Amino acid sequence: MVPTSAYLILAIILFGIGTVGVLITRNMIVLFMSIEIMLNAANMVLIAFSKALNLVDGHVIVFLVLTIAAAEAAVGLAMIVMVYRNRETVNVDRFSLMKW
Amino acid sequence: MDNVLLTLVTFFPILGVILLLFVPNKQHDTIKGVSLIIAFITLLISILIYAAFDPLASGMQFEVNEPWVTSLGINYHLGIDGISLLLIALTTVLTILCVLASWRSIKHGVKGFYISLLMLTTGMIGVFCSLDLFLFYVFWEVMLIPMYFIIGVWGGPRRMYAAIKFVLFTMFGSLLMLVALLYIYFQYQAFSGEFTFDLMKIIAAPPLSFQEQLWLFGAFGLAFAIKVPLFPFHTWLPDAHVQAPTVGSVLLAGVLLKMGTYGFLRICIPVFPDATVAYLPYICILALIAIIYGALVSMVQRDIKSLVAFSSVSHMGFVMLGMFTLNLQGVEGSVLQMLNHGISTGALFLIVGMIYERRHTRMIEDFGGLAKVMPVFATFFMIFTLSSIGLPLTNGFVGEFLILLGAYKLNPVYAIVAASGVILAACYMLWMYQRVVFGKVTNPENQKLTDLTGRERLVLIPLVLLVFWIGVYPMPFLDRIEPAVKQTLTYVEAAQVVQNSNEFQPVETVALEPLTADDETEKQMDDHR
Amino acid sequence: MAEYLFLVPLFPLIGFLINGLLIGRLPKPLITLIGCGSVGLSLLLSCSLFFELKALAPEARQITQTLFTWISVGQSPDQFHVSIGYLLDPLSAVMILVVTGVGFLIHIYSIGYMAHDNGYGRYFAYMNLFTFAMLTLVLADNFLFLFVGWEGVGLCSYLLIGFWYEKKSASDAGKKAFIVNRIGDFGFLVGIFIIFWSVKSLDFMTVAARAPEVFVFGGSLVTAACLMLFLGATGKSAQLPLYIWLPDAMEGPTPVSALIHAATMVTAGVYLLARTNALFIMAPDALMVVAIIGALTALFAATIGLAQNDIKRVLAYSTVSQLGYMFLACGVAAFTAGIFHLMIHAFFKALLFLGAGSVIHAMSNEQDMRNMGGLKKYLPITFSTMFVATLTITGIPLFAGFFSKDEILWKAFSSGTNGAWYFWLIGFVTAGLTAFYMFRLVYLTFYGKERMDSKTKSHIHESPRTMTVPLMALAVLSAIGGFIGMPHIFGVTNYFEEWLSPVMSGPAHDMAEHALASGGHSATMEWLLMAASVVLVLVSIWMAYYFYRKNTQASTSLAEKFLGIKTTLENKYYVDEFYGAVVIRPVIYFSLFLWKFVDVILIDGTLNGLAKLWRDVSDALRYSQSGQLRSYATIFTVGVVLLIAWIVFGINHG
Amino acid sequence: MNFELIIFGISAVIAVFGATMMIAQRNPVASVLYMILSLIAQAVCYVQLGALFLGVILIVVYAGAIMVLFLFVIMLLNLRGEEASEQDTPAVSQFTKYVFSVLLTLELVFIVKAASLDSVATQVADQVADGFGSVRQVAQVMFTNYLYPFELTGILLLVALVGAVVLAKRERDSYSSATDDADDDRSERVVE
Repeated sequence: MVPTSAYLILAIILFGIGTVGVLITRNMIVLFMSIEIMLNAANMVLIAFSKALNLVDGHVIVFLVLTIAAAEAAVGLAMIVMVYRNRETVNVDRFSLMKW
Repeated sequence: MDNVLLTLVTFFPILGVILLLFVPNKQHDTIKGVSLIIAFITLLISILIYAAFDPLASGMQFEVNEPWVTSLGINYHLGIDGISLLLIALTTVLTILCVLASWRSIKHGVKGFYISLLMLTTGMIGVFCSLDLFLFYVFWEVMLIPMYFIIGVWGGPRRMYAAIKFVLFTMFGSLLMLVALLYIYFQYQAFSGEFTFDLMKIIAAPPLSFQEQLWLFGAFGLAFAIKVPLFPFHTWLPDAHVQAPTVGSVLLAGVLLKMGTYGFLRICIPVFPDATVAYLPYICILALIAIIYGALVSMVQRDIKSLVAFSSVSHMGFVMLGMFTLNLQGVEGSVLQMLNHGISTGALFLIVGMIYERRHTRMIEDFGGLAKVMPVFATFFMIFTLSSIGLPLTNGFVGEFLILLGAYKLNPVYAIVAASGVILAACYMLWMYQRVVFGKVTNPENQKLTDLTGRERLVLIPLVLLVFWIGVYPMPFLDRIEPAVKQTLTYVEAAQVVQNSNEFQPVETVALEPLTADDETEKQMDDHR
Repeated sequence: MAEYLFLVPLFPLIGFLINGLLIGRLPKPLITLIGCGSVGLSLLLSCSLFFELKALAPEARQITQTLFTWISVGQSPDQFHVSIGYLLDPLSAVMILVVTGVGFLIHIYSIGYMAHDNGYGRYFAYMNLFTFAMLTLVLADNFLFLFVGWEGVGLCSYLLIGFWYEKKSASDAGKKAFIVNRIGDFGFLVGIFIIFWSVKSLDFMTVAARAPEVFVFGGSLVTAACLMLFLGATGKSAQLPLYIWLPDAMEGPTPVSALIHAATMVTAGVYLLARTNALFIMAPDALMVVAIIGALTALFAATIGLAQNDIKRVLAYSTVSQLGYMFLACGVAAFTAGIFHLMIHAFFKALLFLGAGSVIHAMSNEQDMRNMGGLKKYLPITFSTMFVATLTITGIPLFAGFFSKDEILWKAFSSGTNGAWYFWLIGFVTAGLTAFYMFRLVYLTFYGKERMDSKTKSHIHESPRTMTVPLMALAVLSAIGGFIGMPHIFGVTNYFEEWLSPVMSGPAHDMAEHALASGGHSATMEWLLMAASVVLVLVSIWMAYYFYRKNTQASTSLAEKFLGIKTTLENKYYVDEFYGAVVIRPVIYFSLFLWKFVDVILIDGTLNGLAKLWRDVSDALRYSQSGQLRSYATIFTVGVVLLIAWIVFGINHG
Repeated sequence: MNFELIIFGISAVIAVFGATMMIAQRNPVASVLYMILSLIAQAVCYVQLGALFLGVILIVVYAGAIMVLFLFVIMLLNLRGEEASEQDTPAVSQFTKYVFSVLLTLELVFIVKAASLDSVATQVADQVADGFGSVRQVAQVMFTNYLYPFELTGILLLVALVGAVVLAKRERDSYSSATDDADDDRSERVVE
């Protein structure tokens, strides 16, 4: 029997990796994927608690999150395409126009 | 009917604003016409109020008290006494004259200008007739915005600096005022269990503790002192005046400055009687400094407008001094002087504006010999100059004399120092007048100046009439002021008595010093030999 | 008739309003009619009022008329109540006669003198305004209303001195006059405050009646009040140290100098003292100050008068000196003598000025006596009338000035005050100096070589009838006017003293008489002193004759010998320069300091500095907004870590 | 050691490994592939937790659709690996990033440990019903209790679709004006 906390810790570790990814990567797409990882980590927590509490509502929420992630990916990638078209780069460090 | 009048006079200009919104930008004449009509009707309403006002009654008249935001205890409470009555009348008179005076001088953004002007009028009248502190605060802030635009958009070359300085100074004070306001609000609630901003109820409540009063008076007083402006908070004034368009200066000097002194009289003195007595010597000394300082500095100004602006500092010092004499003569003189200052300084700014329109300069050195080319102008200028230096039979004299008379009772030294300001006033005004109007026409550009037009004369003549009316027969005004002032002074008299009998608290004894010293010297003088 | 009292000042006011409002639209004759006619009507009314007053019993000689309440504040006992009201008593009756009488003559004179001036209408408007203000001053029944007239005449003086406003010196002089007068007015105001808060009234009658109850005899309060009033008087009447404006005031048209700066306005200070005699009599210390200032001014101005070359300036300093006499009289409590001299002085000094005006008129506006001479034969009427005036002012017996001046000298000598003898001596010396400089003027102007250039010479002509008739009228007055106030030792009634006695008595006077021992000198002494002064005057005249007629070389050599004194006198003791260096310039520099340093640097600098500080701080903080997404994210993470730490650990253990 | 635990162990290790490799790769294509690996491992965990439906969805939608979309975009833009980092982030700042990420992780772990969920959760977990997490059960809840959010999500998807189309559509005008905006940044690049 795998304890719930194990799943939680797995989720936390994934979340941590996602955080590191967001902080260190310059590539916008990889950055985006790191965010997806964090999102999935959160999903894992929801599912773990769903099981622990014997409630299926968590599943529903995860489902909704997945839907939103899909929408986000669609819009986000569209924006990346657009940005790339204008600037010919997806390096986030290049996008510092909104400063001082 | 009676209780509609105040609301009407306050918000009628707003109606004009709404009307103006529907007038196309380009139709300047329509815009000016609408503004003129609105200003005229507002004036008529205020005359109606003046006529219906009962000069003998001491309380508030035309009171309206309707709940506004019930959950916060905010009421729509309007009402006027003699002091507000005169200031409202002054406001409406100056407003219509301003509309006339700006007929030609505003060339761009005409619509915005008149909208600002009318909004400003509402704000000013609102301040003078609101009896709910929250409402007072709202109007106080409402008038700030149009003034900001008037200075900032239609002003001189350094208008942004001046406008921002004006707003920041005033905001700084008024935020402190807001804090103090809330403190009173909650204190009153703690005392009576009722949330209210109603000034009358707050005055009627037992006064706050002495320490609280000191702080709150400080906060309110600072807001008002900046507005007055009292030395050393006056530096926004010259900038604002010099940069503002003529109309801005007229309303600024004529009405906005009065809001500070009015605030002292309406709020500070009745609500914080003990603090008033305690702060009295300090405020008097600041007022004296303002009188002398303003006069000296105006003497060396090169710009006519900034000269008049600094003279305002001096004159408002008189008003403050008179108010804090806390005797009938001084306070009545002070209220009358508010009116006088509005008339004569307003008129001087109009005069400067008229000459500026012709020559596009305000430097004293650019003029000279105007009496030759513009005799009518010179005559009007002379009348207002004399009124400003307080020549008998002009309005300035009555006010100044009463103030000095009151000040002498408080402390002879105050009166003597202040009276020397009268000498200086003659120096700087006449010197300026001489350099502008007398002498030979040295500058060829001055040679072809045209004298005042009919419209300009129309603007100045009502003010001339007021100058002499108040100077020769001020009783109609004094009669209306007297009950209100008496009422205000009753709040402080109790405090003075208490402080006289109770000399334990150190701060109070400090406050008391000049009073007792005064009494003693007088006694000594009589006892001598 | 009494109910028409208010019309006396009102006529000139109406004249002013018509002439002033319709400036440049009226034909000249109409202006003349309105300008002179209004004053003439006032004169007629004044005369009839005078006779009406005379018909009353001496104690009842008071006509009051209150028009309306001017200012009223508060209620008893602190009520401040002042009305627009007139009071005609023997004193003001004398004054209105002088003002309207001399004023009317000068108005007439002005018709000729100002005939060719562009500002003819303006001139008459101002003159009428002045007459109005002066009549208000003398007829007012309370201090504040008197102050109205007081400031009003100051304003007119300002306007009329600066009448030729295109001349810088003229407008400068006007401004100077107004400002110096303001210094005096400041004192007057403070005096009013003291009186009001002591007596609780500003009414002359009430103040005079209540003064003994309210004030302690010789007390500091009443002394302060009197000194303050006297400060006002020194300003208006050009006494030390505020006399400096009067000589400059000669920039105005000459009739103005005659009316305002000789006959009427400058004597307002004396009138004020006489009007408030009830107060002054209670303040011996103040009276002493008045006497000292008066005596010193008389001597001081006379010495300056010795060395002036401008004909009008000589007369101006002479006026200052004569006013000093009047104050000396008031200072030794001889108010009647002061007023008597005031009246006589009004006649002869107006005459002198008008004569000087006639000379200047003839000389094409030349005022320097060094360029005149020998005018006697060209201007016979002017010469003879001016000569009468000169005889009067020097105090040749039986001329009016003799009586009035010797009255003052005798009163000064016989008064019980300390140093009475010194006062007499100063007055005596001054009389000698007066005779000298007046005859110097006459000799330089009318006798000797004709020093003017030929062009001017060809224009010399006697003045028109409108100018000479007033001269003759005034000459008659100054010759015989003195007979109404002859000293008692001549064995006749002193009508003038008798007339004024109701004003110069009252409870305060009783109190003062009680307190002060009278001098009590013999009639022999009076004769002796009179003779002494006559001798001195004759000697002085002879000296003037010697230096400026017989042996003109002597005067130049004498002048060379005492060059330092001469230049000092010519430069009027450098008083103007002194004031400039000690008062005016420091004030200007101090003001500049206040403006440029305190205002701009200290206050605004601090505030702008604060604003700049905030801007700099914000500027520095701005750079934290690098626009770098990842650094924002890092900061965000750090924040989250810290926040969680605070929530988890802080709350559990804190 | 039971079987479940072993499977969990393996899938957890793969999930963490995949995620780590994903952020460590320079080549985005490789990143995507590692990400898919990680997702499949996570799907195993889902199934273990009784969320069979979601596990399948995760693989089909996430790994199958979204990741392919990523891949597609990368290919479309022809992205090579990261450009040689011309301006290296300072070591300190880099270090801070790691430290705080680790700190965050540790904090969260601490919370989980401190909450001592296991004793409570295991008891409940034993009682999980048979059909738990099945399509039927999830659908039942979703279309009753969560109908409204579900519909909203549908609209959101639609909006996202439209938005993506609008954004990605090549427009002549906006293209040129957008390049103008970016001018200064590009010049910077030229210099470099």
